[in-house]
Amino acid sequence: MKYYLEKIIEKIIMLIAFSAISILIIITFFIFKEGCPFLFKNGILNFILSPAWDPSTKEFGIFTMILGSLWVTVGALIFGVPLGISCAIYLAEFADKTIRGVLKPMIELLAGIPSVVYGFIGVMILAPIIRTYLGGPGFSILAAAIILGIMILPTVISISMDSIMALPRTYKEGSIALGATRWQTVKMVLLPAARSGILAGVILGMGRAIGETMAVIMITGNAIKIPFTPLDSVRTMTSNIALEMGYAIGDHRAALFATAVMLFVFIMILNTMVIFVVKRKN
Amino acid sequence: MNVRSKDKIARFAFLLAAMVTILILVLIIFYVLFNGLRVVTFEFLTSPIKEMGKEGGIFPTIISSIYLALLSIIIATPLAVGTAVFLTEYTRENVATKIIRFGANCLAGIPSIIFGLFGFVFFVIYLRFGWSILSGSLTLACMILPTIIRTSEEAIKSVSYTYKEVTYALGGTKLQGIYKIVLPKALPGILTGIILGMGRAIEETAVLIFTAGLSIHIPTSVFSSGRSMAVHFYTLAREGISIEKAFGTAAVLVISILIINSISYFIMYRFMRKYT
Amino acid sequence: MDKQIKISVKDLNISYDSNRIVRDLNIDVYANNILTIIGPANSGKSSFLRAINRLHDINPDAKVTGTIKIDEKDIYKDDIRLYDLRKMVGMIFATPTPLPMSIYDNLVYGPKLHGISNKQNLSELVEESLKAASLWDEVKDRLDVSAICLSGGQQQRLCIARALTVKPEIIMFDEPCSGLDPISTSKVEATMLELKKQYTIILVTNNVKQAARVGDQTAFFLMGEMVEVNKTAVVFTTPSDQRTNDYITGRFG
Amino acid sequence: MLLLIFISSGFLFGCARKTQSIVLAGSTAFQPFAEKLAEVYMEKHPNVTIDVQGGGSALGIMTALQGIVDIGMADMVKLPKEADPLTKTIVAMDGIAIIVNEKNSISKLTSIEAQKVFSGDITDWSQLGPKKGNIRVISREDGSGTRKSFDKLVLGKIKLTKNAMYQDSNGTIREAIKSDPNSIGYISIGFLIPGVKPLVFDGVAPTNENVKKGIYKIFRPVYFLTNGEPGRLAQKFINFMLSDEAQSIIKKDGLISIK
Repeated sequence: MKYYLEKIIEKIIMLIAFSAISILIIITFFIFKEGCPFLFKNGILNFILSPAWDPSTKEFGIFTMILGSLWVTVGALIFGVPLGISCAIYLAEFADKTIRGVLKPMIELLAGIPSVVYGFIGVMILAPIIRTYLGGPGFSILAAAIILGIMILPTVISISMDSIMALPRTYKEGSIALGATRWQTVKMVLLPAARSGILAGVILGMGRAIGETMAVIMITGNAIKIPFTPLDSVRTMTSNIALEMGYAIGDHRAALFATAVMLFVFIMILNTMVIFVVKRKN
Repeated sequence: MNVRSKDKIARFAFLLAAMVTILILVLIIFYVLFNGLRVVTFEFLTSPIKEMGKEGGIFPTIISSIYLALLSIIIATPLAVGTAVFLTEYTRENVATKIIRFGANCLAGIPSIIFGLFGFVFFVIYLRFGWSILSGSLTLACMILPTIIRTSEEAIKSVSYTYKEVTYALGGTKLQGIYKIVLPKALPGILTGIILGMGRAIEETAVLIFTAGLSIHIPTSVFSSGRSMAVHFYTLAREGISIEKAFGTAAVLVISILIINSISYFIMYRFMRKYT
Repeated sequence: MDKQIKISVKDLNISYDSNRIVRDLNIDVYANNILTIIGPANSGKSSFLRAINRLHDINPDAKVTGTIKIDEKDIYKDDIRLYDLRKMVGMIFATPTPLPMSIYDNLVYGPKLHGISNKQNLSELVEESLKAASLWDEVKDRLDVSAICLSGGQQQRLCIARALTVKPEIIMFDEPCSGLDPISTSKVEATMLELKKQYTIILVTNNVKQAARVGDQTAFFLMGEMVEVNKTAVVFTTPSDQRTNDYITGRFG
Repeated sequence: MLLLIFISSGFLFGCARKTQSIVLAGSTAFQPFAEKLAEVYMEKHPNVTIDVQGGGSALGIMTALQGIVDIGMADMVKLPKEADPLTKTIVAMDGIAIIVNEKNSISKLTSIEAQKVFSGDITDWSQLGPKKGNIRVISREDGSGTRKSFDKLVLGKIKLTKNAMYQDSNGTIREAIKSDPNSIGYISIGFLIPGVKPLVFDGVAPTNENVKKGIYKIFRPVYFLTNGEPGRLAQKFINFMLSDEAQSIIKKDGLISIK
């Protein structure tokens, strides 16, 4: 009898996996179904390369927003990833159990704070500081990078920390037995071994930074022009979609979905680049 | 610079990084609680919304948030962990698994507004659920699926192969290997994924406006619309109705998340003691 | 000692996606005897063991042909249930593999897999198998301690005890003492000699002296082929093949 | 699929809508007001439940057209051609005030000056008054009712300046202007709070009374849209919206009643 139950449960797992995967496929199909007709009608190239976006005069070009997304995402990674990974290393290797027990739930708390709260903090505190001390409108790439960097910290920290802590103790003992210092052990043994976990953390964190809408809308100023300095205001692809989706009809709505398709491609490129860079490193 | 001092510098750098993160964390929490707690009274927690949120409390939104968070986790977790087990245990590393994993990564980056619209078109209209807790939870579940799948997969992969081999050598089946030793040992990683997923589900606004709706009443059934705390904060703050009440809602949200996280860690450590 | 055959192997071939690891192996393993298998690294010793409890099935690239009969039943043909086969054939790995649980949980893990849940039976099984593995006196009053804090030798004997809890008929040791100190090694060897009375034992070892001390029969494997098999005394005094002699006297390998 | 099993289980413990009910959806700006009036209406008619959702004017139009909702809400001066087949009822009006940071000494603006500022011809405060510093225009996002009305009534054919910044709700624009002394923008009159200073436009102060008197030009109607003749329940609610009691609540909350 036990083996029939076994077979049934394995079929159920298969069913679960396929239904979950089919949901992912349905969503992807939904995005492409709404966005692609517009792309084919207007041509992908001039949609991507023309900087003019003015729905009222049917001008749909998202070049400025692609740059905006790139700047903001890279900025968020510069702020979030090194800070996140080093904090994860500290918690996994250097902090003792009680500190870790207290800090981990608190850090994950950051993931639960509504992004609108981050947006407000950005508008009320961060933007004025940037405006007074660094000049420019205050609503800028820098503000978005800092806020998004903070928002992806919990994702990067918890996932990297778990992958470091999940390593078998023998890895660490082996290295220490050779007289390596804690830092050498981390650098030469633990980080390379936990690389796939840390990579997953970075990719999910990057996904979160790209996908963030509410906070970004409030603190980037959403100007539709090509950004030259980190202090310029900029509009990312995600904020463009979120900003205008409530009011978009017909072509305007299709253009926004086309932006979502481009975003999907943009994320795919970024993911492959990150995986490629990490694979080439060792 | 000899090895000893390099080690000291590195150790100091990591400590500094952790301190900066903690400082930011404390500042944000302090900012939210400082602005919010002034408004939070027992009456604020228990009375219904009045005057568009200018007066009255946020009790209905607390209930809606609990419904939405729990239901989305209950739907997403089995789907995600099942998929993670399937991808790591029952398929060999082939093109299909790579595409699925890659797709999950990309979907984790899709903005929530798109999930909101997907939920609106698919659950609210196509499946005729209307603006309801059910549409909201199903859409949230779809949104946090990629995160939980990825974290569970990493956790399962990190369980060393010898435990499975021992189980097989003792005559145990593949499935017994999974639920008797692999999943329990991978639980911390899976729980992290669930908490991150729940965190994202609780703080979500754009998705819920299009799917769970904005009703200020306590949801009587899965089919009644409900406004979550985050959505309430969103409307109060952005429509400029009342900043104080908005931050009051945010304070309650932050405290409830801290409680949920700590409880789930407490349960996990008690469960894990049996396994270390 | 009557020479009743427990396992008979007829022209067994094992290959991992096209490179052949074990070639045309024919051997009989006698019940209640210790067959020791010696030979240099990757001469197919461990792969042979894994063929007996069909652990190769997990690895899709592995291909096993030929027949292995246990008590006259062909384990790859007749409808032997895979899990009953593995229950019957216990296996101890080179490095001790305690599960990350308490000693007690390690030992009840096997029986629970097979549906035994009565508290009384389980504690009897635990005590009985620990005594058989001569570990009982050292751990009897700290059964809830985590298995990972035991010493290497104790951990290996715990693994032996754990294999015994599922009542196997055959126990296979895959270089069990490679990581152990001499005292622990002698304890493990003593346990094996004790177990010989009820179980059939196959011991793969690269420690030639251990084979001489413990083995009833000894087989010499080289590059995937069995060079010769005979009584241990014969193999160590008058080996029929020059290569065996070179290996035993340590001139190569 | 497994998903459907979950969904059907949802049916079990979810009871269908008990009483008669109508659903509204649309303009995020007017949603809170509509919700409050729905509460008042439900107190008077306990057996009716009114569900007020947001999602934006375009969603209001689309859902009304497809009959998903009983009443769609849109707050644009000129409704897009897609909305032509819908029957329109104006239930309230909302004035738009041009606002600056309260420390800004400017207190009035002519329509010509406003056009020049918002189109980028005038770029420095010194061209309008004693204060110096470049002007930072903050506008509502494209498509929002407030933006469309402002463009039509103030800018007319002129395009908005290229380096305008955008915020997507009254609350956030107000917050942005409160914190940036050089900024200028516009919000509903109902949302004015001490932190920002409304400007006199062509000599007329932006107050609801002046809009009612017809001397303040920048305002937009709030439409209730129904697909053909509204249902019996929907019509009763619309009549309630046009009643004196509802209009007085609208007036009290900062919008302009149509009575």
